[in-house]
This record gives sequence, structure tokens and C-alpha cells, in this order.
Amino acid sequence: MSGIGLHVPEPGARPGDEPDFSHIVVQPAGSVDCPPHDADEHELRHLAFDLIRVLDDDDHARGGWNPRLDPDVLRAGLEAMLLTRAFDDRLFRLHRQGKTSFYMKSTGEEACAVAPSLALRRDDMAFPTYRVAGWLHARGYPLERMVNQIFSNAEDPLRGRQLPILYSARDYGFYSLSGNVGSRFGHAVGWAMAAAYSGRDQIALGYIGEGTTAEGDFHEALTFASVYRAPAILCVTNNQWAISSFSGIANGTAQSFAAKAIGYGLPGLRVDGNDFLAVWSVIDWAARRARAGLGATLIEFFTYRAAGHSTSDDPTRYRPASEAAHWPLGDPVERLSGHLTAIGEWDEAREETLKAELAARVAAAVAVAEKVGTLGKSKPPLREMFLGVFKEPDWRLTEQMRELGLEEHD
Amino acid sequence: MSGIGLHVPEPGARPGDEPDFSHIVVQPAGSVDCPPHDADEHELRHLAFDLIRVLDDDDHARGGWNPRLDPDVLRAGLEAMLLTRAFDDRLFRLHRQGKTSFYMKSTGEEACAVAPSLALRRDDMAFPTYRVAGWLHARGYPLERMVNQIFSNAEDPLRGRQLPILYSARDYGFYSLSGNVGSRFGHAVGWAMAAAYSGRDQIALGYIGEGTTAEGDFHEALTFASVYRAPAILCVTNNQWAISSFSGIANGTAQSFAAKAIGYGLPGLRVDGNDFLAVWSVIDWAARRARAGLGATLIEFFTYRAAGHSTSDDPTRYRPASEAAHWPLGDPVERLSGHLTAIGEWDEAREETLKAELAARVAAAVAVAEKVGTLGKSKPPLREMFLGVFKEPDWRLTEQMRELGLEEHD
Amino acid sequence: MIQALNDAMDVMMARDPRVLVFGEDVGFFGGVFRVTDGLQARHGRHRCFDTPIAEGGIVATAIGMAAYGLRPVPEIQFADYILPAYDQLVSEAARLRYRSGGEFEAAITVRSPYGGGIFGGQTHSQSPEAIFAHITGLKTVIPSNPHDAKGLLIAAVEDDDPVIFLEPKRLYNGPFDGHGDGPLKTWAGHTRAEVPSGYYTVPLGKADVVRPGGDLTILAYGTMVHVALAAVKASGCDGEVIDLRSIVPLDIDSISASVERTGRCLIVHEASRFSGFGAELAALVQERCFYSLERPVMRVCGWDTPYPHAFEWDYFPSPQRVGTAITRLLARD
Amino acid sequence: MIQALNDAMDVMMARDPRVLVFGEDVGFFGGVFRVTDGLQARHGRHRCFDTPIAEGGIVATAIGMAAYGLRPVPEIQFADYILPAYDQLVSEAARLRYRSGGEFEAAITVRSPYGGGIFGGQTHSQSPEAIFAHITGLKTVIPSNPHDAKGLLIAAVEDDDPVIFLEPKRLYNGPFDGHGDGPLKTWAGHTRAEVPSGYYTVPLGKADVVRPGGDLTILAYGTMVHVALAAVKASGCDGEVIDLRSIVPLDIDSISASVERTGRCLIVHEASRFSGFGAELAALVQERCFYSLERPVMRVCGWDTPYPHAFEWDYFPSPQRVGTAITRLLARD
Ligand SMILES: Cc1ncc(C[n+]2csc(CCOP(=O)(O)OP(=O)(O)O)c2C)c(N)n1
Ligand SMILES: Cc1ncc(C[n+]2csc(CCOP(=O)(O)OP(=O)(O)O)c2C)c(N)n1
Ligand SMILES: [Mg+2]
Ligand SMILES: [Mg+2]
Repeated sequence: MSGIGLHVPEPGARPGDEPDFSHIVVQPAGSVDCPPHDADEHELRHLAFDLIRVLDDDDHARGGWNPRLDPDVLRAGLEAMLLTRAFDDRLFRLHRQGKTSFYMKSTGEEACAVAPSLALRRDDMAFPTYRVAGWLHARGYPLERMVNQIFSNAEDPLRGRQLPILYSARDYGFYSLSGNVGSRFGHAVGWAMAAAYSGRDQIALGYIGEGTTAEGDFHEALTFASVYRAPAILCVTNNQWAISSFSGIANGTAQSFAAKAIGYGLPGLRVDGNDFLAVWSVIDWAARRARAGLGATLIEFFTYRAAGHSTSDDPTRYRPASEAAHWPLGDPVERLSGHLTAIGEWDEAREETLKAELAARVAAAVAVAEKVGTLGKSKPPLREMFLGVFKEPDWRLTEQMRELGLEEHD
Repeated sequence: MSGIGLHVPEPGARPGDEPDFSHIVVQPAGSVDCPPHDADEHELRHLAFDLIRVLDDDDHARGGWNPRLDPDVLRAGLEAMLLTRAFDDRLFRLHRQGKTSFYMKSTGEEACAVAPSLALRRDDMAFPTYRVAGWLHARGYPLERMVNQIFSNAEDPLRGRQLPILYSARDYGFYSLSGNVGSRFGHAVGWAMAAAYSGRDQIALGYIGEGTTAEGDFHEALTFASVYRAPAILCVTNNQWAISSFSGIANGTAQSFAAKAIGYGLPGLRVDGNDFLAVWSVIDWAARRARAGLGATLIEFFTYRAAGHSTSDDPTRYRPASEAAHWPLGDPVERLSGHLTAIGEWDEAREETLKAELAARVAAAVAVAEKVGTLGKSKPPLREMFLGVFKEPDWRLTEQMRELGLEEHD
Repeated sequence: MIQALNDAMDVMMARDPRVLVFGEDVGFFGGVFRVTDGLQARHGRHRCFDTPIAEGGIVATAIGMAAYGLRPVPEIQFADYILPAYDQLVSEAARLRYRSGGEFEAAITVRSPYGGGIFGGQTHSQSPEAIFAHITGLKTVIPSNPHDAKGLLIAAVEDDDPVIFLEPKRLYNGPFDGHGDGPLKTWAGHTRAEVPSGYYTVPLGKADVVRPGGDLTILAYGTMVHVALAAVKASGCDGEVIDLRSIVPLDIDSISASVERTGRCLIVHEASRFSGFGAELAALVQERCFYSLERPVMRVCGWDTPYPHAFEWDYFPSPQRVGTAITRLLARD
Repeated sequence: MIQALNDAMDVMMARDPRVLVFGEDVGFFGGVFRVTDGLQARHGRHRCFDTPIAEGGIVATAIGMAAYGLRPVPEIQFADYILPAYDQLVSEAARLRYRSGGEFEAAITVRSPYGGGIFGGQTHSQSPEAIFAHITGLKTVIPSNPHDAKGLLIAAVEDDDPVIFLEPKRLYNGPFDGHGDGPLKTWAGHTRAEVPSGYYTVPLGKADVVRPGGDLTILAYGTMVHVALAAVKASGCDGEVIDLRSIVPLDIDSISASVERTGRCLIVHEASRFSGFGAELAALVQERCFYSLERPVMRVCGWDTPYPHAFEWDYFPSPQRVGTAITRLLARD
């Protein structure tokens, strides 16, 4: 289409239309070459336009990007993804019951959080979005701590100060979240630069949604990463939607978010985000590159946001209700489970048992947290409102505490 | 180089070193193909890594990008470039004499301002940087108005409110400048979208320095241009330096600023910015593309800032004093003059006459402006300080005017 | 109030082809608070559309459009997210006419849901008006009811200066008296909920004495107008409540006249106190009415902390806190 | 003062390997005002380096480094250009400890040349302190002389909270009494120009009574301290001049004690008046010292216009304007 007039892009399908993913080219698993991790950037440019996939339709792993993981690792990944899903389902329902003010699911995108969490080291640091709770589940973060945070109750590790799910978990390599999108992407690069400056081989992993790549923060982070060769992995989770806006509102006429790497002289990898093995593999490749002092890699996780944006959202208002079911790259949990089954390391019975066990674990954690209290029924001591603003409260805060009848140390 | 540690890039040469431009690959003029202006973006990607050149070392125009301009047009371009240079030289000296607070030259980059100014229409709009005064000279903007602005005197068209050289000249297709770099790049896109919305085939030309491409504004402008297919030409003047920082501080490991276009799905053209014909030609190509409703083009003018950054700068502190003389792409004025001579349309005598005439024109304009007054010796009426803040001054401004003994309308 | 704001844009889009509405999720979806619902369907995709998530880019685009001659009405999804556009608003929109000697101007109206009271936590609850009030060249409008919201928004769109239009999101669906645990009220039946159809304006810079009184003057805007009214009622005093409606331009005459009469002044806002807009109001009142003042000008504001999720109802100025201040101001020595 | 600031960084870089200095042109070149001159040569390219022109990116990088455990000291080339980093400073640096329950903190010191008086026009002259003062979680420091500059900068670098360190560029090369046409003075011979070598601190939050007096209290910071002193001298009155040194934390006790004694208070700053930091000072003084005040608190500030190039000396608060205010404050009725 051309001609004069203001062009405003539209997605292929709106409510009432048939879902339309005909524009998505799904390359066969194993068909994309896997160059060495220390290859020159200009030899890697085509990868930004390809789609790296390992798991084939017959549930087998194919090609040079196959990470050849131990079945135990695969099972750990499956468990963490299933736990993420069980937790999401339960907490979403608790929101409906008014026990918290807010919740967000990551249904369909679990592999993008879980595989990196398992693939990277404990002393690396993720700079998360609100949609990668799987990182914490993969590392065994205590479930009741998460629920306490979500309930803003007396045991909330963030002391009632933060919106539900905006976790911070330093010891689990999970940087402080905030409601603003994008503004931590550059922190990942600064953290990585600090690690390099300190002579350590730790790396930072930055997450950003495809919609958020439009923010200036994204560009500035990539620029700094390129200039200082920061040991960072910068990941765009392209789940096709940013609340109600389709990815074309962020990307215009471009087809690949990974291709943005080219302008910075960085490798850009485009990967099937619903393929646990492929996600693991590109993270591992980029981590080896970064630890070798060769700088940052931009990765696009090509996936689909199967749930609504948040508890405040109703996606049937702007996209066909059945769109998720038509997503050509399937479901990450089913695909990994299918692969484990195909290689004889898993079966339906084990999965059912595991699911029941995980549901019970979540229920138990919720029960513990509910005993402490749900939103409004329990909260941290009121003085927490005034603490942590500065290292030491100044006279304004102490006076204001006094006005509320609080002492600084009580 | 690799290995752990914080990598900080350095230019090839510092004061005391031999200038080193060995990393610059100069492709022969005429060697880069010229695809049709309505070609698909993905067929154009290689252009972002090439260097479009028309004028050869023997002063002849070569290849598909030769715009085949009438000698009259070439002479107009030469005259405007020489005028820019004459004006710069004179005003720079006036700063030394304390007649103004500030001045900036564009020596070596005149073609990047003059060729687009002549190639585009009067109803198009440039969103300039402080280094494209040639745009105004090419369109016959009255010299004494420029000098009055530089002197902030009673006849200053910007009413004493703005730093010297931060012109605004709507009728000449020249948008209001400001001291902030980059923050008008997105205005170009908005203006272009407004033109398209209005059903007109006007286009906007945005200028930005290569150093300033690091700002988030740059990325956001390109994103909007891509999404809404804005009829804009977005130009990076890569003059190798941003005050004391070499281009590697903006571009990291990437070699091409034009390549940034690829991530937005836009064509990126890299052009010899000291080649008047090549600059003209890429602007014309991009303008035809934009007017056809095919959206924006990113252009990198590959050039060299031969002068200091501004009157506050001393470039010999951070780069070899002789670097400009070693610039492999020569001088835009000499190259165009050489070409005109080679095709028998110009000679040394005519050039000497023209130079003398231009110097006289500049001197005459300065004399007129000096009669009005130089900085501090003459200024617009004091009430101009309070006008134009709002359409109508509110009580605060009227009270403050009164405090200074001014009436709103006197 | 949502409908009133929607109406205002609808009216202006119908009257003036130069009016465009855009922002994150405002197009097909109609905005996360549904304030732009139906505008795309009625006026076309090229007049009401989604934008990339780039607040700086949204405002930059709007300024460029305004420079061309259009009258863009961009939305920033939450006022908390206006900060990435702060440079565009301050360095560009606010200065364009001034620095260009009048050649260009930025007649844009930046709408944004604002303020707390919906358990939105730190970044869906903030009240950043003070950082705009300080910027010369910007106007800042904050309506407190549907009638004003529509009339002020139309006036803002027609205004040739850049306007920051902050919509107290706690008032979107009904008035709110500050009792976090009270029943939800809708606008139905509220005197200022009757919104004339079609075009009308409420001028910028005219405060509204929403409750005349002689005992003391309460200056408020947005949600706090309702909290102040509730507090006055509860206190049983004869307090005068002034709804400023716009903080720039500020209706200084109404303020001075009232305080000169009452001799006591209380300022209420949600934003944290230190260097908030209440400071300017206090400074102005004591400058202009010093010799009429019986008591120091008092402020009841958000505490000097970030907006805290669990402590929302401790942070948000309550009728009780306002009441305590009223008592102090009215106390005989 | 340039040397004192350079010294402070040099001392801290030598003492603490976590201290890094970076910004536009600060590396090889040593900064456009030469404040970082020699630091790269002495401490290495990885400890003092140039950055891309992206103020938001500079601050974001600094925050990430601080989260790792370093103590970055980024420079923003002019305070006018800090606005693209405003979101990073407000939404991230100021909130990081609070929202993370203390897991991370942003111990950064953002230095920036600030203020007018050098014919820098609109965008090399502004004084944006008020937009930082309002942000809870940020500290804001403004030195007025070389001695304090070094001691305050060292204290800022050691502070665990994010600090905005604004350097009045008119004072870089000498004190300045506000007479735009007077001869240039250097720091030589000034009592506060003697800078001890090595490490020392001037604590944040302690004001300095630079001229004790009984007639009235003048609150000032940065360049205006010198203008205030000149005005007091010219007026012949016994004015007390207080140099606030940091506006957050604010030394409220010194302010109150002085105004309670003098009963008259004048506030002077370069930034435009409306909703400037002087508003908070006026609000606080009348709240705390109301019954001691003989006159309304007055403000002498930049006008409510952008910073105007040709009218610099009409905009900049002059000793004359301060003198007029003194006369009004001291007038018998
Ligand atoms: C700076 C900022 N602007 C806008 C928002 C409102 N907002 C929250 S999530 C969101 C969509 C983000 O989409 P995307 O980046 O694709 O992430 P996803 O939700 O798909 O994971 C928006 C616009 C915000 N939180 N922060
Ligand atoms: C937002 C902003 N940051 C920093 C500056 C200071 N500054 C002025 S010019 C300049 C260098 C710009 O370099 P470049 O973009 O390459 O343009 P050139 O001067 O080479 O034409 C800098 C850093 C500014 N004016 N605005
Ligand atoms: Mg998304
Ligand atoms: Mg440059």
C-alpha cells in the first residue's frame, strides 16, 4: 500500500475475524546454522532474520543449536514452567476473590524466563520484566514470599511499598522491578559494565517487551552495550502484543526485533520462544560470547502472550478470542513435555502427579500467606512507609512519622 | 581485542600522533548501484554498508547516482557553499572581537546543508542542527537578519531570546533551533505525519549529528517514522566528532550509522557527504520515495568537521591538528569547483571574483547589523523578555513587567 | 467523568479536522480507562490511533504536528509515565514560541490520568503537577468533576499554549470523599455531573468557589476538592472551598479575596508536600494576604515518601487529616 | 572551584576503586569546563571516560553500576540537559532502595554545571533545582565556594543516597556579585577559596551562616550567596546571609533560628519564581516562624520566563533587586 495520507498499521485480525498468522514464516527446526560463539558480528547478520528452532513437530531436537541437555535439566525446566503456570492460575483466581489488587500471568511465555534462569549462573543478574516470574520459580524462590508480596501483608519482603508482582530478589539474581516499562534495561548494561570493570566474568540479562523496545531507554542501553562491549544478554520478548497494540505498532515495517542489533554492530538472534531447547541454546551461546569479553548479544524471543495483559485487561476486546489456539509455535510446556516423552524420559502419569504436587505446593504457600493476611487485612508496620526513602530519614520524615504517632525506631 | 575488563574505545589518533584514517574504506565513485526509489527495503540493505559517491578523483561524475544537474544548479550550490564559508569566517572573527557571545562553523560540511536545501521544495521543512546554516544561505535568507540574530540586537528576529545561530526561519523551510541536541528529530516526523494527514506531498528533513544519534530521541523518531510511514528524510551528519568524542563513542562496534535503518525496516543510505552531487542525489531519491507514500529514508552523510566544535572549543587538545588535511574525502567546495571546471563551466578567475563578491556581501550585511548594534550595545525592547512565553501574558508576567516599569503594550 | 472527557474530544474532532487523538492503546481499544472509546470508530483510524510505547516520541510527534498547524491531543497512559516526555515538554513545547520569535507554537493538549486512590502502587498513582507548574510556558489543568472536565478540555484543546491536562483517575467513575473503605459512589445525581451536550468551554484560569464560607479558605484541586468538602462538612465549620481547576494559569484574585476575608488558609493536595505546588500557594498567600492572616497557612499533602501501595490510605490526605488541620486553624489561642 | 571539584574526585578515585567518573567529553578532554581534567591520565581510561550523548543512558548506566556496588560520579554536561535523564533519576534512582525493600540502592552522584551569568542563553543557563527538591529520595547539593565544593562533593560521593550535585558555573572561576558589567574576579584571596589538600568532608544538610546579622535573614545558595552579600553590603543593613549548601537535606533548624531572631526573611534564587524552591522555603518559614514574622517572606528570583540571552542581566537577580527587597522588608510602616 502506498499513496498520500497518514498510514496507521493494523493487525491481521480483530475480534470477530479469523485469527491470521499467515505472515509468520516458521522455519523447520534445525535449519538455521549455529556459528561459533566468537564469530564476527557481520557473519551473523542473517540470524536476525531467521528463526532459530530446535524442537521439531515430531518432538525431536534437531540441528546445530541443540544444546544436548541432560534429561534432568529438561525435567527441571518442565517443572519450573508448570509451577509458573500453577502459580499464575491460582493467584489470578485470588485476585478475582479480592485478595490482592493486581496480578499478571506469563502464560505461553514460560520458557523465556525458565530456560535462561537455569542456563545462567547464580552470580549473574537478570533485569526482569513483570512477565518473567518463571525465573524465580526456576531458582526455588520461596512461594510464600511471593504470595506475601502479592498480598502486601506484614511479611511482604518489599514492606508494602510496591505493587503486587513487582518483586525484587537479589539473592536469586533478580533485580528490582518497577511499574515503568523499559527503564531498567540500561541498568543491566551498567551492571554488566561494573562486572567487567571489577574483573569478574558475571553477566547481566536484560528483559524487555517488544512493545517497550520503542522507548528511548532500549536504544540507549544498546548503544552503551555496544560502545563498552558490555557482557550482557539483551532480550526482547516479542509476545506479539503490548496490552492492546500489536507488534507492528512497535516495529513498523520491520519484521524482526533481532534485526535492531545490526545497527549497533551486535549479533542479533531470533529464536522460537516457545522452544525451551532453543531458548536455552541461544542464551548459552550469548553467555559464552559475553564471558569471553566479546560483548553483548540481542535476542528476540518470538512467542505469544496467551493470557490477558493483566487482571485489568480483557483481550477479547481487541483480538480474536481464539488467537492463542492458532499460534503456530505451540505451547512451551506441551512441547517440552512432548520432547521428554519422545525421548522416553517422561510420561503422562508423571506429569499428572507433578501437576498435582505443584498445585498442592502453591496451595500450601497461599495458605501460609493467607494466614498472615491478604491485601488490607494485614500489612507491614506503618513506619515502613517512611523507611528506605533515604538511608537515614531526615527531619521531614521523622516529623511526619511523629505526626502519625510513630517513632523512627519502635 | 577481547578479555575481561571494561572496554573503552579510543580514536586512532590523538594530538601528537599521525592522523590515521586507514580504517575508512573509500569506494570508487560510481561503484554503488542505484536501485529504483520504490524498491523494497530488503533489497536496499547493502547500501547502508556501502558509500555512495558520484564525483571521482578526476572531478568527473560517475555512475547511477549521478543526478545530471544543470551547471546553473551546480554553480548555485557552489555559491551557497562559498557564502557559508565566507559568513562563517567573518562571524568567527567577530566573536573573537567580542561582538557576539557564541558562534559555530560548518566548515567541511557545507554540501550536507546546501544540496538538500536546493534539492527540496520551498514548502518542505528542514529540522536543522546548528551546523546547517548553509540551508539558509542556499535559499537567500537575508544575511543581515542572521547577523542581527547573532548580535542579539534590536533587530534580532528572535527578539534577544535565543543564543546566537539558533535561528528560526519558517518561510525558508527552517524549523526553530535550540541548544538541546536531538530533541527536534521527532518533530520532523510529527510534521511529516501531519503533512500526510493533510493530504499534501510535503516532506520533512531531519538533521542530527552522529554523536547525537545516541539520544533516545533518535530511536523514537525512527520508530514513529517506520510505524506511520512518515514522509521524512532523516539525516545523520557523521562528521566524525562530537565535541571531543570520536564517532566510536556513539556507534560502538558498528561501522555505519546508515545501518541503524535496518532495524526499523527503513532504507539506509551511506553517502560521501563531501560530494555535492552524491548528497543531492540521495536526497532526491529519498524525496521521491517519501512523496510516493513509501515512507522515510535514513541517510548518513559521511563527512568531517574541519573546524572546532564552536567558539568555545580547541580541537588540538583532543585530535591531531593536521587531521582535517588528511581527510580522505577532500573538501566539498574544492570538489564541486573542480567538477565545474572539469566540465568547462567554471574557472579560477570566476571563483576569485565570486569569493570577493561574497566577502563583500557578508561585510555589507555585518556593517548594517553593526550599525544596529553588537551584543549588549543594542537589544530588543526589554518587554520582549516577557512576551511569547504564553500567547497572552498572565498576571505573573504582567506584574513582573510592571515591577520593571514596563507596560504590556508600549 | 470518562464520558465527559470522551465527549469533549468527540465534539472537538467533529468541529475541527486539525484535532487528532493518539497514545498508547487509545485507538481500537479506546484507552485503558476507555476515555477514547469509540473515537476511532467515529472519526477514523487516521484521527485516533495507537502509538508506540515511547512517551517522549508521542510528545515529540505531537509538537511536530502542532508546528505544521494541527492540534494534537496525545494521551500519556499514566501521569507517572510522563517523565520520559519531560524534556520534550519543558525544552521544546514550553519554549517553542518564545525561542522562535513566534514563528512556531506547540498548541498541544497532553491528557493523562493522574493521582492515587485506586491501589495502583508507586507508579500508577503519582501527582506530578508541581514539576509542570514551575515550567514557564506550560499550562496545567486539573478538573474535579464531569462538567468542568469537558469544558476545560475543550478550552485546553482550543488554547494556543501547550496544556498538561491531568485527570484525577479516582474521580473517573464517581466523586470520592477520601474514605478508602466507604462504598463506591457514582457521578449520578452529583450537581456537577450534568454535562451539557455539544460544545461549551470552562475557561482556564478561573477558580470555582465550590462551597462559600467565612471561617477559613481551603485551596484544592482534583480529588482533594471532594475530600476538602467532606472534611468541612464533618467539621461543621463554615469553610470556603475553592477548586482551582487550573494551577497555571492560577486564579490569584479569587484566592486572595477569599483569604483576605477568612484570614485562614489551608492547602490540600495528594502530591508529596516538599516543594509541591502547595508551597507556591502558601508562598503567594502569605505574600499577598500577610496582614489578613490570623494563622500560618497550612498544608495537608501526601507524605514525603514515594506512593506506597499497602499504605495508600495512610498516605492519601484523608478527611480526618484535613479535619485536624481545620481544627488547628480555627482554634482560639 | 574547578580545581577544588577536580581534587575531590581525584581524592575519592585514589581512596576508593569503586569510584568511576564518566560523561560527555569528560575523559581524554577533561570536560568542557575542565572539571575532570587529568583524571583519565591519572586513574586510567576505565575509571574516567567519555560516554555517548544520551543523558538518560548515562544515568541508567550509573544506576546499574551502583546496583553492582560501584559509586559512579557521572557528569551531565549542562544542567539544562539533565531533563532527558529525569525519568531515570525520579523513577529509578530515587526509588530503588524504597521499592526493593533495601535490596538495591543507587549511590550515585550526578554532577552538573548549572545556572546563568555566562551569556549561555536559554539552554546553558537554567537552574532546575526545584524539580529535584520535590522528588523524595533525591538529595540536592549546590556549593557556593571552592572549600565547600570539595568537601560537599566528597560527602556526596560517600553518601548512600542519590545526590544531584549542581555546580554554579558562574562561580567556576571566581566569586560573582551579580554586577554583569563589573571586572572579572578570581577566587584568589577569597576566604573560602583555601582548599585543604586531601580528604575532608562538608556534611550535607548543614547550612552556613556566611554573614551573621540581626536585621533580616537572607536564604540563598550558589551564586546568589555572593549576590546577597553584595546587596547587604550595599544596603548598609545588618543582614544575616545563610548559604543553604544543600536544599535536600535542608537545614531547617538554622533557618528557623535565624528568622525567629530577625523576624524578616528574604529568599533569593536564580530559577524562575513560580513553584521554584523559594516557594518551599517561604512556605516553611511562615509555617514555623509565623508569630515571629514582622513582614511577609519575600522572594527575589528569576522572572517567570525562559532564560533570555540578551536580557541576561535583567533576568538574573541583581544586587539592586535584592537591595530593593531589603529596603521593603526593613521599611517602618
Ligand atoms: C514508561 C511506561 N509507559 C507505559 C506503561 C503502561 N504499560 C504497562 S505494560 C505496557 C505494555 C508493554 O508491552 P510489552 O513491552 O510488549 O510487554 P508485554 O506486556 O507484552 O510483556 C504498557 C504500555 C508503563 N508501565 N510504563
Ligand atoms: C541534550 C544535550 N546534551 C548535550 C549537549 C551538549 N552538546 C552540544 S553539541 C554536542 C556534540 C554533538 O555532537 P554531534 O551530534 O556529532 O554534532 P556535531 O557537533 O558534530 O555537528 C554536545 C554533547 C546538548 N547541547 N544537548
Ligand atoms: Mg509484548
Ligand atoms: Mg558530529
